[in-house]
Amino acid sequence: MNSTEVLSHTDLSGPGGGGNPAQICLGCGTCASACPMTGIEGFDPRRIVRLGQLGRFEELGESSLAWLCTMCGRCQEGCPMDVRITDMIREARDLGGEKTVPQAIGKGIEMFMETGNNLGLPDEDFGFIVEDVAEELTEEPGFEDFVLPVDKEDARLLFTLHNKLVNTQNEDLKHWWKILHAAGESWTLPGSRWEGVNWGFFSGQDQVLKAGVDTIVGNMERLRSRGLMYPE
Amino acid sequence: MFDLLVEYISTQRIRLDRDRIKKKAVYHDPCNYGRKSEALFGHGYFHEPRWILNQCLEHWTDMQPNRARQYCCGGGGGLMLTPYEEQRKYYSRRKIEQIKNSRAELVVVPCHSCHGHIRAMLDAQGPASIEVKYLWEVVAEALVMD
Amino acid sequence: MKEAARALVMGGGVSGLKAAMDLARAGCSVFLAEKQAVPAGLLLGLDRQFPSNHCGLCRVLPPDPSGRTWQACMRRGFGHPGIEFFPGFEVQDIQGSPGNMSATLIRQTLMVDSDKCNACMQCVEVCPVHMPDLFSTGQIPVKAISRAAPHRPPHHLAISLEACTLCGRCRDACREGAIDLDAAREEKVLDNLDFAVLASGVEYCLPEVYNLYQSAAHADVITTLDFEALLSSAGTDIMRPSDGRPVRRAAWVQCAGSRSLKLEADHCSGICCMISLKQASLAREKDIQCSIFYMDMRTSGRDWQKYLDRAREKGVELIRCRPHSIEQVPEEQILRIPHAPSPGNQQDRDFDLVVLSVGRDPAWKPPEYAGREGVFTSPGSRRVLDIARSIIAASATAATALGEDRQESLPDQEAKDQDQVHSRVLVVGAGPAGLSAALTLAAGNIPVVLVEQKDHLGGHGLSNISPEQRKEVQDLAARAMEHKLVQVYPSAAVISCTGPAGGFKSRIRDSSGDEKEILHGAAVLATGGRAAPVARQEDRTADIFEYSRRIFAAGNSGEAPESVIFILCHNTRQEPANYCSRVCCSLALKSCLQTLSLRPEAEVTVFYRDIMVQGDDEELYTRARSEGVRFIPYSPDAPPSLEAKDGKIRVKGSDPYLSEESEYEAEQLVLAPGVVPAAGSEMARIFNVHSSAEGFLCEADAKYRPVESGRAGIFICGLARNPVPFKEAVLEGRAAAMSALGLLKQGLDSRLQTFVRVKPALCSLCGLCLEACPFKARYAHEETGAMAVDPLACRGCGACVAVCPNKASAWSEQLEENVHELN
Amino acid sequence: MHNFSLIETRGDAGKAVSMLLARLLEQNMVQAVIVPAAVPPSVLPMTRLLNNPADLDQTSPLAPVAGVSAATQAAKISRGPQEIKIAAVLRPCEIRALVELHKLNQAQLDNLLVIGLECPGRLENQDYIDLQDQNQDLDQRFYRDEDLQSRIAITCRSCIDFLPENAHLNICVLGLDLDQQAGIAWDEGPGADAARALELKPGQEPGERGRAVDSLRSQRESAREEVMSRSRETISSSSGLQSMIAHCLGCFNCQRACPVCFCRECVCSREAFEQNLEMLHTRAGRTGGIRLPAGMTMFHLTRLAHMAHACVGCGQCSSVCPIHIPVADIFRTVAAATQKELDYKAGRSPEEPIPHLNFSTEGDQ
Repeated sequence: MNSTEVLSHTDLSGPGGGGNPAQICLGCGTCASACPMTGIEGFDPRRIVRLGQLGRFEELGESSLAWLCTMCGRCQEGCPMDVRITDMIREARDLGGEKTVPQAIGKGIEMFMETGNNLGLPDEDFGFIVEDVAEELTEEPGFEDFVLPVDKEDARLLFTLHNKLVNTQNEDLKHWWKILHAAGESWTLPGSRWEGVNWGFFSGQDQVLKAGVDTIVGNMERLRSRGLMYPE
Repeated sequence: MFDLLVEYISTQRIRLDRDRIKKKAVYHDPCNYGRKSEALFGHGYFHEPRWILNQCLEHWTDMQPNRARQYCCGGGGGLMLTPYEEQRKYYSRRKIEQIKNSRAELVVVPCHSCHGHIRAMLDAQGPASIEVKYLWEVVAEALVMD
Repeated sequence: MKEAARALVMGGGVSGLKAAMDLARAGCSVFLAEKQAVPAGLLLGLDRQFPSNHCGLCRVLPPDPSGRTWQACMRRGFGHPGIEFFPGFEVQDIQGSPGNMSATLIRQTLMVDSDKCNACMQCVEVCPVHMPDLFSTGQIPVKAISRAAPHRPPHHLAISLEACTLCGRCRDACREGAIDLDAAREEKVLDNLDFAVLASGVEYCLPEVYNLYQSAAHADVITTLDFEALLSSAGTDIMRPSDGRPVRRAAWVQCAGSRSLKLEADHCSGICCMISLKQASLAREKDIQCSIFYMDMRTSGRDWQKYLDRAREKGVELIRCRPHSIEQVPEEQILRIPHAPSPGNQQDRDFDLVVLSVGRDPAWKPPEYAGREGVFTSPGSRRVLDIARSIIAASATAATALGEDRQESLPDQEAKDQDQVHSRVLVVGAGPAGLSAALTLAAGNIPVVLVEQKDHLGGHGLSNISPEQRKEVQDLAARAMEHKLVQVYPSAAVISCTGPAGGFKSRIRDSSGDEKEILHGAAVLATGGRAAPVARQEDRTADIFEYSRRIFAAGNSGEAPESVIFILCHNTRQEPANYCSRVCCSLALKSCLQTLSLRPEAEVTVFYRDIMVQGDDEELYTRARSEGVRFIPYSPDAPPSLEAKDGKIRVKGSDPYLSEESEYEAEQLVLAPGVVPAAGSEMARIFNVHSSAEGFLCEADAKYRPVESGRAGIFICGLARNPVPFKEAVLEGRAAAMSALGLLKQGLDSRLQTFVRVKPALCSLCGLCLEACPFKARYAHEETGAMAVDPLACRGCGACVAVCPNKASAWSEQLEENVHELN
Repeated sequence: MHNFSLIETRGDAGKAVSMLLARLLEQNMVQAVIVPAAVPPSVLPMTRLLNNPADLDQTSPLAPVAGVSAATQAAKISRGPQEIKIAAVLRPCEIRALVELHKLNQAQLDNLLVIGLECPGRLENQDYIDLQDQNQDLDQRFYRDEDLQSRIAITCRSCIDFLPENAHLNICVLGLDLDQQAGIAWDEGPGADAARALELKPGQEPGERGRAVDSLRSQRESAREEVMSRSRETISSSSGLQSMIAHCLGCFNCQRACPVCFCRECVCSREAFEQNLEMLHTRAGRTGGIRLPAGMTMFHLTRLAHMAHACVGCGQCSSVCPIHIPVADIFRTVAAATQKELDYKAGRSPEEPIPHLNFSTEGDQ
């Protein structure tokens, strides 16, 4: 594949804008020095960039290379040529196709598309869990009058949640509630579609990403919240 | 989230007691709030969490390197959800080293993902005795309720 | 023509000094402004320079027989007849047009009256302004008032007005009344200047400004300039700045502040690789473990690749990887560099000290007046150059300025031969270097005999391939043919050259086969170079020179192959041709870009060892990459293998980033075998000068006298001396001409005065002086056997004086006074 | 040397050698000879130039004394293009000095037939004169009388270079009964030509010689080590050196006696060393008076610097010092260290270049 094709194929104009396509890579090794993953199973950002230069995105997506990346952006931060390496990883993950998406993420996305949260938790169960934690909180000194605002309209802040707090680490829900209570904030928790985590970001699937954003915007419109509090 | 906490503290909507947490803490910059936010939106949340920590704690320190050059916890990018567990451990060795080098007993993170991964890696590679807390958890613990 | 042009030289570094001295020797009245209290610029802090690993700034000085300029070290001060030196002054602005220019000089450094000062240092004590120190990296506290340079005596203090707040405490503290702060506002205006030469150099990159490797946070992350100071002040160990512990492991990180689009620094500073190699080599002598992190090791000079090999032999470790960051390991006082020396392999390496190899400040711009008419900017004030190239560039700029100043006035008469000194110069070779030399001499009223082996002028045309460059050479040739002071002998050759400087006698054979004798005072050898031969597998193989000529020949309407593979450093940069030819990489990049511009879908692959482009040519490399040229590095141990099959060329090579062996097919194969000197060894024999094993003519001093051969009066330039691109060959030609011109003018003025005299009554004829003289200036008289000194060759180095057991060789009396005056 | 021949001495080895020299003149192998000879009323043999074979019976080629080093005169007469070839009988240290002078253009070895003398040591001049009063046949007796041999000059007692090098012909005395026989050794070249003229037949070298040489060497080596370690201690501090030369009278004898001091006029006796009253006055005030002549330390240091690579260890300087300063010991000690460092040995070979001459503009590449 020649260079022009690579260019047209890889439209890498990400949300940040700027940056350069892969072929300007100097091969200098800054990225490989930066990346803690370099060295395992032949992982090396230079390898990723080279495959990107050659337009071998599918091959990249199918290999473990693309999924070993944590997208931390350290490589890109250091790159003297401003090559958008993590954007390339997203691209590759998408082109690698659904079959390459790791099971947990794939499953989570599937659940999210179905139920509005990555756990596939029904709204009644969610309500039960948060109310239970809220009740516990009122037993602590200073929070006796705490009331959990669910689906409260016209609140200043809409709070979305990381699914792990709802799933296993319920205790950790309390920290923010305490602060908000102490500050006397006007806020609310959506009773449904409360997921604040967007795994489309990982998989490189833009349609999933968009669905996640739509959910939140929908909630904000429904409850006429002025601000948004987001776990990620 | 940082902005909200800064707002609460600076306008004294909440009051904090710096003497409650005695452990020496170390702060971890999540990629998303720091480096990537800086690259995408032109502002990395480096200063704010440090300011917040100063209001909550007497003793805390930075990892080396930190801010834009910090190391990822190793769970980012969805990697935590993949079966590449050994690889994640390899990756996280840097973070664990940083934590150990800081001689802290408590790691403060403002990210669910990092929290989970650092906890898991400390449990797997030690020292498991080091605590991991959310930034807002630290704020909540320091809250003075009248 | 005016008797003496009035010229202003801006900058008293090695470039400015050279330009000023050249102009003075050519008869100009020169004004030299230097903002520091002492000349030498950057060299003030560089005690040892590659490739000799010592300083030799004094060798820049011309042999002025009056003895008035004789001095041990220019870093202590400077005086020269014909040059008015303004230490402490910087040019603020230049107005007017050539011939009637005026320059405003403002004080930047205020000198303390050294006659009054008794070095009590009270002033330094009370000064409240602390300064960074070029010489000791903070080991010695430095204030706004301090010693002018470490090489100067302690009562030579100076005040940096950049830092000084004029608070007056030093003046009040001085009991001798040696400080006159009112002079701080002193301005000088120089009128009626004919032209000005800008040679103030460039600013170096400060890593703190660009937050490179968080250097501000680590006391032990320093720059190469800082390291130079550490090295100079080091005893058996080099101490680290943070805690004074001896350094056992040190790293150099190349390209700090350059070769980065993020920093808007798409340039290469050209000399940092060599500086780091030098520093690491010297540090090895102190038993320090040395590692250099690099991308391309740009050892792109005639002797530099060998210098690299020597550094490797000394145990300097080269790691091809640009580090991302330098990590401090708390409490252990260690700097850790994670790096990936080869794809898929990451390592940590711990160091006590990390040196950032810095070059030109990305934001640096020359002063606004640099572009004015009548202001000639030395290339050394546009980009970073090594010492030899700075000197060549400065001489060449002086020559250009002088030439243009005189353009209007036609030579009124041929200079007459006086006192057995022939003012004629023989120039051998009519390529870009030879033509430039001939025209520069002719512009200086010196008659030239130009001998060319070919039947036409213009040279081998190795690297002047673009249409503009070809035109430039044609113009030079036409001007040489027309100039009435240039006598051209095409299809001719020099057979022999005998006699001393000023009185050479050469035989040449002209186009008709007749031999004739030519008397001349000096000679410039510019016999050029040609492509090293390659073994052609078939006609789909071309050398880089052939290919670039072809692809540029038809301009924008030419044809390009659909796929082309370049293999750079083909059988070169390794024994027996162990040098970088400097022209091939940029030629290859230009050819890649031209290929793509003629045929955008062409597939272009380049196998390379190190891409050797310097200065802004880095942009060529960046452009070539961004336009899709694929660059694959290879090691000389495993060069790509070639095969021709079915009308296509097949190259087998491995892409290290993919760790896979691949076959690459192309319609065209281009090899870069480097250049070889065309007639070096033969010239060396005829003119009795030294040549290298590869046949390049050798200079008297590779750093400071780059265009002078070891034999007085014989000058060398261009590809005959070392591999240079077209533009530099032109500069070298001009510089060689300038040196010849200076020698003849000086020789004509004062032939019989010398630095050293021999006292016959004391001389035992032991002959130690003959062997001791590094300049071949000592000889035994043919008849009497008495020891004698050749005044044109003597540089006053004093080796003969030192070696003579009973001082029969002695300084001339005037000089002796100067020796005692030192310090 | 490869060839060895024994000659009969009949109780007077000196005479036997003289006869050989006379034969060289007769055969016109050389046109002149320089050899020590004591001409009455003097009893001290001095270097003498002879060209009549009949005069040779007055010479003392084996006399265990050297009035002054013969090298200086041998060098002088060998200079310049000339027709006359001269045979010179020289001690090993004198040959070494000659070789150094040759390198400095002060001698021309080609004009000489160098006849080297194996040297068990020389007596001091005054001792020789005194001893001759008591021993009529001192020159002959010396070689068999260990008591006499133990009285050799102090420098010779620790000399290990007692075998001649670079001579064309050697006169061998060690390990031989000189009352019966002396030895002559030679190599190819001028030496062999001379041996042919002298009708010498190569024969077996007595094994006893090797043993005698080895035993003398080991004895000398331990003496030398002792001298050097003493000297090293003296010169390890400037006060040590100062105290050693504290008694120097400033007679310059050491410099005059030195065979490798070749300058026409010593730098020490010239303007650079002159000091005017003003200068002395200032210094006297600073140091509590100043010894006159001033600059004797500088004189010795200058000599030391020059000798560091040139000293051939002949000991003449010590011999002529009126107050017995062991100058030669110091020179030899410093020279041994310097020459070892430079991988150089003064007088070892005419081809070996003098160090410190390789100035290069190339730096230390």
